[in-house]
Amino acid sequence: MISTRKTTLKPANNMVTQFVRGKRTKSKGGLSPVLQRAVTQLSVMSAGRKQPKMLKLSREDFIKHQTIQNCWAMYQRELRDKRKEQLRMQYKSIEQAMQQLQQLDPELFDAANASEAGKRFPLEMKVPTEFPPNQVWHYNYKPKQD
Amino acid sequence: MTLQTLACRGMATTLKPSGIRAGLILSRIPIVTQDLSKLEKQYYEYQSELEKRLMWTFPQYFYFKRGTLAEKRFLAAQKGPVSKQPGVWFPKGVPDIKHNRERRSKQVVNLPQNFGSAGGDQVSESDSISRPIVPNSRITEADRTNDTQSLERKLSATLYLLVQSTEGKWAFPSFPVASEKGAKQALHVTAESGLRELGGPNVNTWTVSSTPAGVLNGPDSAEFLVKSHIISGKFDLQHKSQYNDFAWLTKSEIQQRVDAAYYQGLSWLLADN
Amino acid sequence: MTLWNSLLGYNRVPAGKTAVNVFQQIRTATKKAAGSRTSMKDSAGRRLGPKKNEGQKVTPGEILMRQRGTKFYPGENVGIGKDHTIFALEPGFVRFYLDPFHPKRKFIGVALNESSKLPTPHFAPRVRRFGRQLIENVEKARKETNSLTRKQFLARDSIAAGMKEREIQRAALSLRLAKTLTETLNLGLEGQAMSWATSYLMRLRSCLKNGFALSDAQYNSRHCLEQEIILQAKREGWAQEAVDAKLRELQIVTDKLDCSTSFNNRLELTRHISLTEREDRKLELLKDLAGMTLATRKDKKEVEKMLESSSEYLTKSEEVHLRRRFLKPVQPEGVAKDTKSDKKSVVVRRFNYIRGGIDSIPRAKTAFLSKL
Amino acid sequence: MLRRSLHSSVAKKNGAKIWSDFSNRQAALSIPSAKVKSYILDGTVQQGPPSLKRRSNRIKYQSPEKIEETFKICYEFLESRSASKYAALVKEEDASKRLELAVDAERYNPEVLYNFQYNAKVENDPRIIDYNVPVYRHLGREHWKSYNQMLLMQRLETLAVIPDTLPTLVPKAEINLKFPFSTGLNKWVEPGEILSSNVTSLPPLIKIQEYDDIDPTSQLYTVLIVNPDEPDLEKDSFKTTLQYGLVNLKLGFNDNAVDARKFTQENVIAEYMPPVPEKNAGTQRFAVWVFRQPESTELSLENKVNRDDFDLRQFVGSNRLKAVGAHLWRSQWDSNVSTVRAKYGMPEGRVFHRVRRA
Repeated sequence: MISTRKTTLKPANNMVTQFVRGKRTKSKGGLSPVLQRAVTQLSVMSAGRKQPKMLKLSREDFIKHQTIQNCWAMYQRELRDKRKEQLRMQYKSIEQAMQQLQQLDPELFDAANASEAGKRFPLEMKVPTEFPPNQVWHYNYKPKQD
Repeated sequence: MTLQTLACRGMATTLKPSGIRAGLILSRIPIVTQDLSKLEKQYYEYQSELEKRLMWTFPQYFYFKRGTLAEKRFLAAQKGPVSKQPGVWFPKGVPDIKHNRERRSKQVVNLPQNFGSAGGDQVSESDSISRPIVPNSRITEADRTNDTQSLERKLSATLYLLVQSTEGKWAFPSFPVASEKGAKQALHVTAESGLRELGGPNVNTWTVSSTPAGVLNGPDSAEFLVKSHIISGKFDLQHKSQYNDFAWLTKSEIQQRVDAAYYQGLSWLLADN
Repeated sequence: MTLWNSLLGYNRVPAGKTAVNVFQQIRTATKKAAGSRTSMKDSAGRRLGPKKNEGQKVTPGEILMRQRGTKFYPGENVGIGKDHTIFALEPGFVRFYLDPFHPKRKFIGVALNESSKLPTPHFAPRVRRFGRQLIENVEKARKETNSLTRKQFLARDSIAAGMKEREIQRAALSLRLAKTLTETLNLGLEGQAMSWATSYLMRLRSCLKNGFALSDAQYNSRHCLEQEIILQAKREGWAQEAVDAKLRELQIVTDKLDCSTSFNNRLELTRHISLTEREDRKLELLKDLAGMTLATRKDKKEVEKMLESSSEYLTKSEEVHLRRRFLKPVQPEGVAKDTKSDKKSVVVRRFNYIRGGIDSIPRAKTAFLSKL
Repeated sequence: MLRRSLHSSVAKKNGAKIWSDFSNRQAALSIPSAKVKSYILDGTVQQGPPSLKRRSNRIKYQSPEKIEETFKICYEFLESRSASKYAALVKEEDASKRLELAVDAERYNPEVLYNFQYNAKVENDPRIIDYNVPVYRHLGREHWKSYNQMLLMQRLETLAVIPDTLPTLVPKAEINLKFPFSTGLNKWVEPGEILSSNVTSLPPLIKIQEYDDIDPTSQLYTVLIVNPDEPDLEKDSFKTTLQYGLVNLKLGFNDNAVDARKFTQENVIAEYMPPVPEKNAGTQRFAVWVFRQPESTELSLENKVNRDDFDLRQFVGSNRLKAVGAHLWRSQWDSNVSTVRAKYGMPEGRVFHRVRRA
């Protein structure tokens, strides 16, 4: 920023303006530069100017919004209950199977009941993505002859 | 799983140690995410609209340095808001502009197009960086032909392997467990080896657990179902085995093919989607 | 203190050489020069602890316990100071006790009489003391009754002025009501009936103003007058028939008023206007207003006068709606369209949302109510 | 996340219009104003929401995007669930379950929500909020519990009305108090408010709003107003006096404002004595207790009640009354007390020393 600073020479009162590089002292808008800088910094940090206006719904729209949220909550609750019920049935069936297996064949029961500590999902099992990969299924699998 | 202790041995059914069979529930997990129901799709759209309306103004000063070409191109692509003019009546409300954004509504930010080779010739559209992304379709060829033997069908659902016995009854494959002392193996081992024998060696599966997931009590046999996932490879029915057909089906399709009692016994073991 | 002495002994080089210099001069790394003595200071004892024992008779204000923090919690008839000092609020006997409601706390309380035990059961009524003496001397009693608190004393003039002001307004209002009753409606009420009528209408007016429905307001006013009569009868011991006669009289007066007077929407008394009559006059007004066109100031005055007189049979909200409909500040655009934008016409610049630009619409002066 | 196309229950299959056909539904379950109802249900949004009175504001109003389509789908979803609840209700016998089903069926109905949220709840207009309908009783109870019930219990406990008059209270009915006859003021009294003697010179109007599922035709109520702070100079303590006693009151769910219109002379076991506190006797509390009388038994009038030193607990015990609601105001001496005493023909009040001595 080039600032022009008027320097007046005393004796022959012919003002000589010297062009000296330095801070601008004459303010362009209403504020002085120092104040202007403070205002810009404040406005950069201040949230108020960046936020949208508060959403004010009319009575009818607010009722619509509440109904939508109620419906979603009820839908989610139904899914959760269904899932919980299915898990409970699965656990019951596993327990029944193991009891019956223990009856029929203790050896198989022990084999089935062996601890599987540290068992993890294999890496190849792909997490579902939004769209399928180019090669959807790898048919060309050959078991390793070790 | 806390298992019943041996104490309640007496309580078991009076089944004498007859044929034990190891059933196999072979499943392919979904490759794509679930298809959203109408309610969910609409709800997510509504929520995203609300979120856009309540989102802060796009920090243009953060992404584009003042006076650069990028900023000029970005601003060229934007549609500026209507600002307030003195002496003009705005029937739909006086515009409230801050940081070049109309605060009463959502801010629409357009990205500048053909960012890359604006001037240069279309050297090869296919591999230039800025070619548009075209996702693969979620409906595969197998879906269209409804080829139940292919694993690329119904990518968003879980597929289960069913085999058709000679007299035409569909069921999960099940293999007898050798009962003489020496050659007895664990349930899941018999199931896996039976599967290799039934559908050829090159099938890569992973047994979920050696503990059976459920039991189907037949008149004289008890079939213990072992769950496992097919990870890769192809299941092609060996001609000599006693089954004459196989298919990869979702739970709803299974329900149509299998008889009600059989389905009732294991409906909770199968995943809905 | 013994450990300290041994330490001191250790540091000070014993003045005279004792036979055996037991302590070797061992250089210890930590201890600063002994002269600073930071840990030597101690304050005088604060004499804390209980000041009264169990069962001791105390008078209000006596300190029962000095403590740091609430080692003992304040129980019944006891206060706690800011330094947790517990002091008695009632004369009685000190009790140290546990309250099952606060198992972890110890309490100090004052039981009002010797025999009673603390804590009083949680659901039992509180044991309280009235503690004020009756003033027998009539002169002193009258003086005490008329004594004012400082605030009241300072404000007594403004209070008196306010009461007088309200009194004057009420009198003026009742006079106005009486005047309308006699002149415009000439119902021929006099004496007791007139006073009943005016007080009934005054209370009815204030009830309507406070938002009661008409039927509730009428019942409130009549019920208030009836109660006054009943109470007066009880005071003066009238016979039952006299009371009933009085009440019947009142009933007659109020019924006559109900069917002959009503209030307009400015709460002024007018003759009774039945619902059907209100409907007809409203329709009539609507027809007249529809015919009116607001071109000159005279039209505006005329419409305002018509709406003014409608206050008798219209409710406030109806009147406001009609004003908004027929005295629009700016006429709709179709009405006073002005094609040529000459000097006399007013240009309205409006933003056009479809085109995105600004339309400037020339409007004749007559389109604006304020410019008529 | 497990997701299955939800089993299509019978009602949903034929898209039952449960909430819109009013063949056997109470009128209070729909929105009275047609404009608002069509704006919400049919989505006629061109002129803007009718709840904004001025046309210019309606033009300025911008409703959120995509709210209409989403609302339609959600409305159908909730309606199908309500249809299945109604189907279950037909088969259900047990009373409490029937009530629960009836409430659940209508709880998420947008019209019921609109009616309840935007209309007066205490001075309810039976055509809009009709407390005979179980869902409005349920919403009313929730609304009451959210603030007013807590405020009442706090005032009863901090001002020690609970241990002094009755041991405790499980509030079931909402009690609202108003003194319209003495001054014509139209304001509900907040529990614990200090009222002037002029206001309390005539009996109050007591509104008893029951939220439980009781049979209003057979249930009778008793209302007692007691003052536990009457000075008792012999024992240098306080005694409880009965200011007002009403028995055998029959109330409905909607018309339950108890004032002179609602009862006759037989209901009054104690004439109304206005609060006339004496000078320097301190602030006196007046507790309004409302009781349910046991299985529609009539309380006899002649059981002599000692109004001066009234034992409330003994009276409640002997008549097996069940406290369901309470209210409270406070009075203190003011210059008008003497006129009220004169009006009621009561003797001049005693005067006490200003300083309270040991």
